[in-house]
Amino acid sequence: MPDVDTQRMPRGVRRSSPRQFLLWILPWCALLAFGLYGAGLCLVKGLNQTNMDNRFAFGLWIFLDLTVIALGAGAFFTGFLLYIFKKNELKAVINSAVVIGFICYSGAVAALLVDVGQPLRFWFTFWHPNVHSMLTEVTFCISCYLTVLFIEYIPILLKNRKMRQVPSFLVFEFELHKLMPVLAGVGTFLSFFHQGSLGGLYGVLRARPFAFREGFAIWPSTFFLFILSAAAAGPAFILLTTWLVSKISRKPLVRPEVLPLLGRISGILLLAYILLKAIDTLVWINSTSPARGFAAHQFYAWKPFGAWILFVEIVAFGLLPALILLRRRLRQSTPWLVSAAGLVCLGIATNRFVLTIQTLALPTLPFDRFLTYLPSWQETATFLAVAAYGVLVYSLSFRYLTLFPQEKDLSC
Amino acid sequence: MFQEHRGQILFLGGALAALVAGWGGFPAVLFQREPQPVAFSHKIHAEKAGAKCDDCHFLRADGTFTGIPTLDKCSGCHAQPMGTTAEEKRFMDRYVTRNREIPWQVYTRQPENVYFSHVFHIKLAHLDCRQCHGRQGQSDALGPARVNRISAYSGSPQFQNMDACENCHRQRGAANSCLACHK
Amino acid sequence: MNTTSSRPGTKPARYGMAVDLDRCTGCGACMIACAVENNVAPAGPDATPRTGITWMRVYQISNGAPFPDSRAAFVPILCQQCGKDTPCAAVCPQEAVEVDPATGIVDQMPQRCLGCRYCMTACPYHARYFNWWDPRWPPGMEKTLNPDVAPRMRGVVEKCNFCHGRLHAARDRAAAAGRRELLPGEYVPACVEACPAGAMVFGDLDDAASEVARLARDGHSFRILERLGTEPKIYYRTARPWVRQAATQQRKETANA
Amino acid sequence: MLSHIVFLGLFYSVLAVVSATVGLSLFRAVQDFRARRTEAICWQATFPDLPARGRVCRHELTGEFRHRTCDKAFDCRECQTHAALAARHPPGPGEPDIFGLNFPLDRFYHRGHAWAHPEPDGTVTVGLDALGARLVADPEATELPAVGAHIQTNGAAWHVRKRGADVRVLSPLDGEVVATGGSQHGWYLKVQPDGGRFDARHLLRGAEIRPWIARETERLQSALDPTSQALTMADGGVLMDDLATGHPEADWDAVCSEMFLQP
Amino acid sequence: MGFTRRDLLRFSGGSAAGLLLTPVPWTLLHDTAVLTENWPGVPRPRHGEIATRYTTCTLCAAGCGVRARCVEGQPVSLAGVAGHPGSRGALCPAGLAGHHLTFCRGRATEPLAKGKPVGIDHALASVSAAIAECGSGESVAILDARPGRAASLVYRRFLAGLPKAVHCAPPDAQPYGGFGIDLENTRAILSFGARVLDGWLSPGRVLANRSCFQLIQAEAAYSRTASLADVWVPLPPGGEETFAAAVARALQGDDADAQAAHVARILLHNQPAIAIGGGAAAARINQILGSVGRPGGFLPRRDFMPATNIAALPDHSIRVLLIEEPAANDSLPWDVVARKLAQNPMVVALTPWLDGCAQHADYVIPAPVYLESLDEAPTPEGCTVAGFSLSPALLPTPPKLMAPAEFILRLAHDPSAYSEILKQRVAAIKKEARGTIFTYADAKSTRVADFASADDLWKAMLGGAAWFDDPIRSSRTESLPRAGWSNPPAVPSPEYPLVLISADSPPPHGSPLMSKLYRESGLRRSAIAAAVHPETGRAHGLADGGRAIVKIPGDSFTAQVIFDAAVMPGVIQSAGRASSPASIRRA
Repeated sequence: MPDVDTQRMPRGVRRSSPRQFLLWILPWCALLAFGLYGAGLCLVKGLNQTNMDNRFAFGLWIFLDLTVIALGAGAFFTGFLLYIFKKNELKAVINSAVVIGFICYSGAVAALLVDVGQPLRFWFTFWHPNVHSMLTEVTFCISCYLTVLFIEYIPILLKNRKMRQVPSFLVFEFELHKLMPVLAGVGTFLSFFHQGSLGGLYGVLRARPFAFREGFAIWPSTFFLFILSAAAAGPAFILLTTWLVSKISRKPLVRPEVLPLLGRISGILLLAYILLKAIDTLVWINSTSPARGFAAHQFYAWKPFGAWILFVEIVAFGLLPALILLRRRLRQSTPWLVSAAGLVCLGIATNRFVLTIQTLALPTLPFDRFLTYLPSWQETATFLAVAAYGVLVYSLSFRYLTLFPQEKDLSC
Repeated sequence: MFQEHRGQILFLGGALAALVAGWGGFPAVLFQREPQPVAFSHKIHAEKAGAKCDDCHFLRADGTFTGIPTLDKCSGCHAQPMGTTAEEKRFMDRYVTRNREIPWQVYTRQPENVYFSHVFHIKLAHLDCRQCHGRQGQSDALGPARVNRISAYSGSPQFQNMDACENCHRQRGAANSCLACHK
Repeated sequence: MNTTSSRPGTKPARYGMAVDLDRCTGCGACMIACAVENNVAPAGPDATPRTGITWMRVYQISNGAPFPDSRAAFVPILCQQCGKDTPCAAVCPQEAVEVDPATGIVDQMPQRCLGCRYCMTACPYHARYFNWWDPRWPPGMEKTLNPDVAPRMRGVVEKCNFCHGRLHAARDRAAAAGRRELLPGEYVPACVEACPAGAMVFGDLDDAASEVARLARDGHSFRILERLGTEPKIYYRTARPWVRQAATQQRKETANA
Repeated sequence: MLSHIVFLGLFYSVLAVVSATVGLSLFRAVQDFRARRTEAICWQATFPDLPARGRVCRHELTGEFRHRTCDKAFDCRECQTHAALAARHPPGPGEPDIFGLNFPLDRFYHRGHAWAHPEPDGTVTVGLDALGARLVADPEATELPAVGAHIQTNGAAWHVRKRGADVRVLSPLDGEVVATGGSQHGWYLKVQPDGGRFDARHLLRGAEIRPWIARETERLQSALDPTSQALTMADGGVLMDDLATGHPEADWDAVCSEMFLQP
Repeated sequence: MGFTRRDLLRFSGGSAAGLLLTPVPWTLLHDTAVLTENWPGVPRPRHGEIATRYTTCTLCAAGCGVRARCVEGQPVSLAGVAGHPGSRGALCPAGLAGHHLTFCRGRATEPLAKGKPVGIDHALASVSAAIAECGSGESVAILDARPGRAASLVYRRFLAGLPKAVHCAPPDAQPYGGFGIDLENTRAILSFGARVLDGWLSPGRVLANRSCFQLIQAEAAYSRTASLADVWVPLPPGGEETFAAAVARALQGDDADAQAAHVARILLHNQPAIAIGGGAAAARINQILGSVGRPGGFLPRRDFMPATNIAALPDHSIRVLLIEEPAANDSLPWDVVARKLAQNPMVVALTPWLDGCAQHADYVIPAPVYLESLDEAPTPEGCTVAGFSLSPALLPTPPKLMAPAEFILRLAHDPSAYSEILKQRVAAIKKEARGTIFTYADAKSTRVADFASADDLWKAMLGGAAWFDDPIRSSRTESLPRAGWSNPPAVPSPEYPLVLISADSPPPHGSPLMSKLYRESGLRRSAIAAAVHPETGRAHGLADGGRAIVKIPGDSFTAQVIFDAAVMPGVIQSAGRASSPASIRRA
């Protein structure tokens, strides 16, 4: 039995014993099962199982989708740098990036299918699209990009030790890999748009002055901010995961210069993002919001969602990590690097949270009140299911596929 | 010969099987054929009784449409058996004498969410019954109704097809917004 | 004379409503009439004020003064039928929402709706409602459903459409009389008909002669969240300054902890 | 309307590109099959996955470079660098005995431990060199190509099973198998090279052999026992005849994959 | 050679590819999506002949005209009758959903004896037995929710045949005795806690005249009416009498506190003015204002049928009590009734509901609700002329149900049916030949005299019509009845430092829709809500939205606390609770 197991693992690298591995995945499987049960309830009994309501029409799941997709942006951006800009150092993490991207996007799509009231009508969006809706853009791009990610995942799959014994697989992989730049290009294009339109999702809500932003052509400023922030968060998240995996598996996975490089990329983008974000916020406070009859300070008048959130988002989770990542010396020390990356991811999460949750909590009708919302256990379970699914897929991929090509050389 | 092309042959075989099943078997399975409870002949009623469409299928004063007439409309003439056919007899003592409504199968029942105004099409658009209902008015026998087993709609592509409505409305410049025809 | 057909050559209508807040006593007749007319199901046992469906919803507002100077007013909120870049119509991913050029009514198509609820986040009036449950009526009560309005299924969004079933019925009656056009007053939503105080007036805003158009021009009339620039078609009217204030000015106090 | 066209146009062109990409790679793959490029491509796809230490250029072995990784997948026939260097100072004669292993000098050696010996009749005899032979001494199974089969340089020549290790031996030349032997004969295949003449430019010879074997034994050691640096050679540096029985603890599959260039 | 796994893969691959070229996948996608249109469990409305029918609402004493839209005979929506002289074309929320009443939970569906189902005959037998056993000094009483109807005549006739019997009414019935209110000409109303803008008289009539009169609401509770009145005089609980006296003094020019003086000024400057709801003192004010018997005040009308106020009966005097509880929105103050019952009394509830007086009854005779049986609407409350209209049934009467009047007729062994009694009433109207008939369908008024026969009149009324008497010029000088609604002052004590007072509450019996909409819109605070002034709340350690236990003498209940700065300090406002001293603490 262990033989069957080892014969499917890549040669020249050491992996935990089957028993250990089983002990590792079992709790995650349990979590997944529990989550699927919760999601099942929502599908069978309807969305009354959630704590969403007519006022909080979007809840935990949308927050999850936006965050997860931002973190998954590493796949497209690394691919973009590797295949288009020929940054070959990134070969070391591209496989891992692709797998992470695939996990994030498939997870998000799964969550969305539970989130909609009539999943059986999912194809209506493709058949009767309202091309003016940001959500249409999101739906189209994400479904396309998920396909792309799947195709990018195939070569990694085919390089599995058992698979590669079939010559035809190897040949197909070889030919497909030669065309990877094309896919990377397409992926970049798609990601560019749906990351943006995810931002647009709220930016276009002209009737929600807290979220509404002026913009360029049909795209509000959040469109561009989301692209930038996602591009910044993606590498940071890859950095984080790579570090985490090598901690858990207790072995070096990439050469020491790779993570700082990721950090640097993230840092540069993050700085740019934060600057633009700050400008955008100022414009919003001084022009956009007052023009619609709302003084911006009113939005922060409701405890506990005070202005401190804005500060934390921009300074603590933005400026600070950006500066850390841009200092060569700090970058070189793993603790600084990793914690900075962590902050970046937190920053993205905060930004998405503010946009999705706070927007809905704030009153727009003058005689209305601030609302609170706490996800039900079914919602949370579904949320956790996505996480568990991610961990499982990644663990299996890490065990049986070559996610970090350099690991082999470093292991000796 | 077979051995060397085994792969292709199997593949094509599979495809062929699927095509046959998909085009041949599937529709037969999907649609349930509901026979009509009574052997009704529009022809006889039109020729022998000289009935016109709107003798039985007429508009009410408020513009609503009666659709298929109720039993009392039938028993209006069929108080006594007309003719001696077995079918007539069956019809009489199964429905008329027991005063039970006839469970007609409707070919063209509109979905609950559709607002189809006969009066608009008749009085304002001046459409003739035949333009939609074809030669049903002259038919000698009523065929069975086809009911989609999944969607539970009495499927008659001509009637259950929004595009057909939309196209005609577009050509004639009639209202084409959702709630113009939905409720 | 207004028309509800989009035939080229005939003038389309722009239906709107004027609500006199000084007459409204908050009795809720409009809500009941609306729910009865539009086949809204009674709430299930575990429905909350925020999960139930009330196309027409009466809010109580107060002048904020403590005892004994408190005064109250009531604001019926229904879909405001926004006429310019209608927020909900713009965001729906699959054209389940549209603005009918012939009537100016914002159509919501439950049969097309995916239930993504994006339109609900877009609506500033919270006038859109989601079917969190399968619609359920007490045994036998489904006999009282209005045949002119299709009950909605679970998992879709719905909202006020100015009793479109009544518009259909009115059109049928007109057509039966050989008319393509509706006479003023031939079509009136249930809430307007039911209001015992006569606080609501309905009609074609483009018809300068109509009562509703006159009230819309009235100096005491205003629209809620007018500055969002969505051109709502529901006008509110009050001579009491504090009521207008409370209905239009964003609250200052941070009354929650 | 225009926006519809633009939007859907973009969407469908993206779909088109994606499916075209997949389709094209499928099509090419089929083409490769037709053109019998499979083996070459397999090697092409395999080589980058070899550990760096398994990919060193032969001229690094001989010390002409300090560090050089082969970028031609061990096919020196296409390598200008090699051509230039080989022209400047061709490898001198070496001696056949290396650490007590016999590497006859009339043979050419492939990096995958197969040797090729051109016979006077124009055919080429192919076998496993002393190190390779010790790795898979008395194998559980040997799977030789049928007489008349065609083998390609760096493609799989034959397969040997030994203690869970499924070894495919890389072919040192292109040609058609005319006879098959086995471990007991001391050779495995007799091959009629393509085009009648045997091109050995990509194979090691003479003085190149010693540094290569030296490096190979290091790799062997680390593969046999990654942890200790103890000399694993029996009696004063001479490898025992059957390494497998000598190292019952070693993961033989890993050892063979390392030595026979299998990722 | 056999069929290998690879072969299977090939085959299924082929069929998958082939399937894509068939309608199967696309049809499945489409039809499953269509299936969601008629999702299982979503009912189909009935289609068919749509007809308009007319009736009169009997849910309360207002007697509003009703137009019903019926599909295949089943009413699907109700609306007012335009031009109806009593209701001015309006219906209240309860009336709008009246056709749902028949589907409400908590209905009495069969005769019950001590909660056990029994046959109607058995019920009749035991009730007559109990009546026969009535000892001296013990009386039989029928509590008539709305005296002055044909049913009331039936009751009186039955009681007349008994040795000691009394026809009584709830405390707050007939507040204006034989008078109506000439609202159309009133310029000011001083209301002592009457729900003037919240269901008083017939809403349509009140609201139609709202802009013509000044409304002064004098009550402790911050009620719907108080919040909308022109002037709210927040009286201390039970302070009506004192304040009324003060206003009376001010009206006569004597000195009074500023507030009373202010109110008096309004009343004097807006003549004719009236005072309502305040018991004796209010009557006094009316006397001073001279509002009795003059336009814009209280005008006498014919048809007054006085009934004893049950509160005025001697305690422990009733042996057999038959309570008629109509499908009313105002429930009966049971504590008042209980005081009047003798030793081992028999209480018979003639009611459609199990949760009203039926809880206290030995026998429950299930009555049909509104629209389930032919009934009558007497003179609308506060109407200045006598009135009468029929309420034809639009729904079939469920089996085992019996109208209260029918039951009493059976008790009296009177063979005539209730409908006969109604017919006699109509015949009487025709005979006296006074007044006009307003027919709902065409909104036309016709003199009674112009009807050919009593039968025509009967038919007309069955088709939906209302009779209104001609106004009378009477020189009746008796003042308003002294009885009527009035709060006993509730004195706070150390044990009960606060005062519990009633707030507007949703009607106990109504369409499920109504309760839903009221709850979700928050228009009516639910019965478990207790509103207090924030200071009062904090003083008693309460938190907004928290739960609290309210103690009143001999009772206590838990409620959800609502901080409302509009509520009078020291007061707990809770729906449907009688005024009483109370204490509150955090649960």
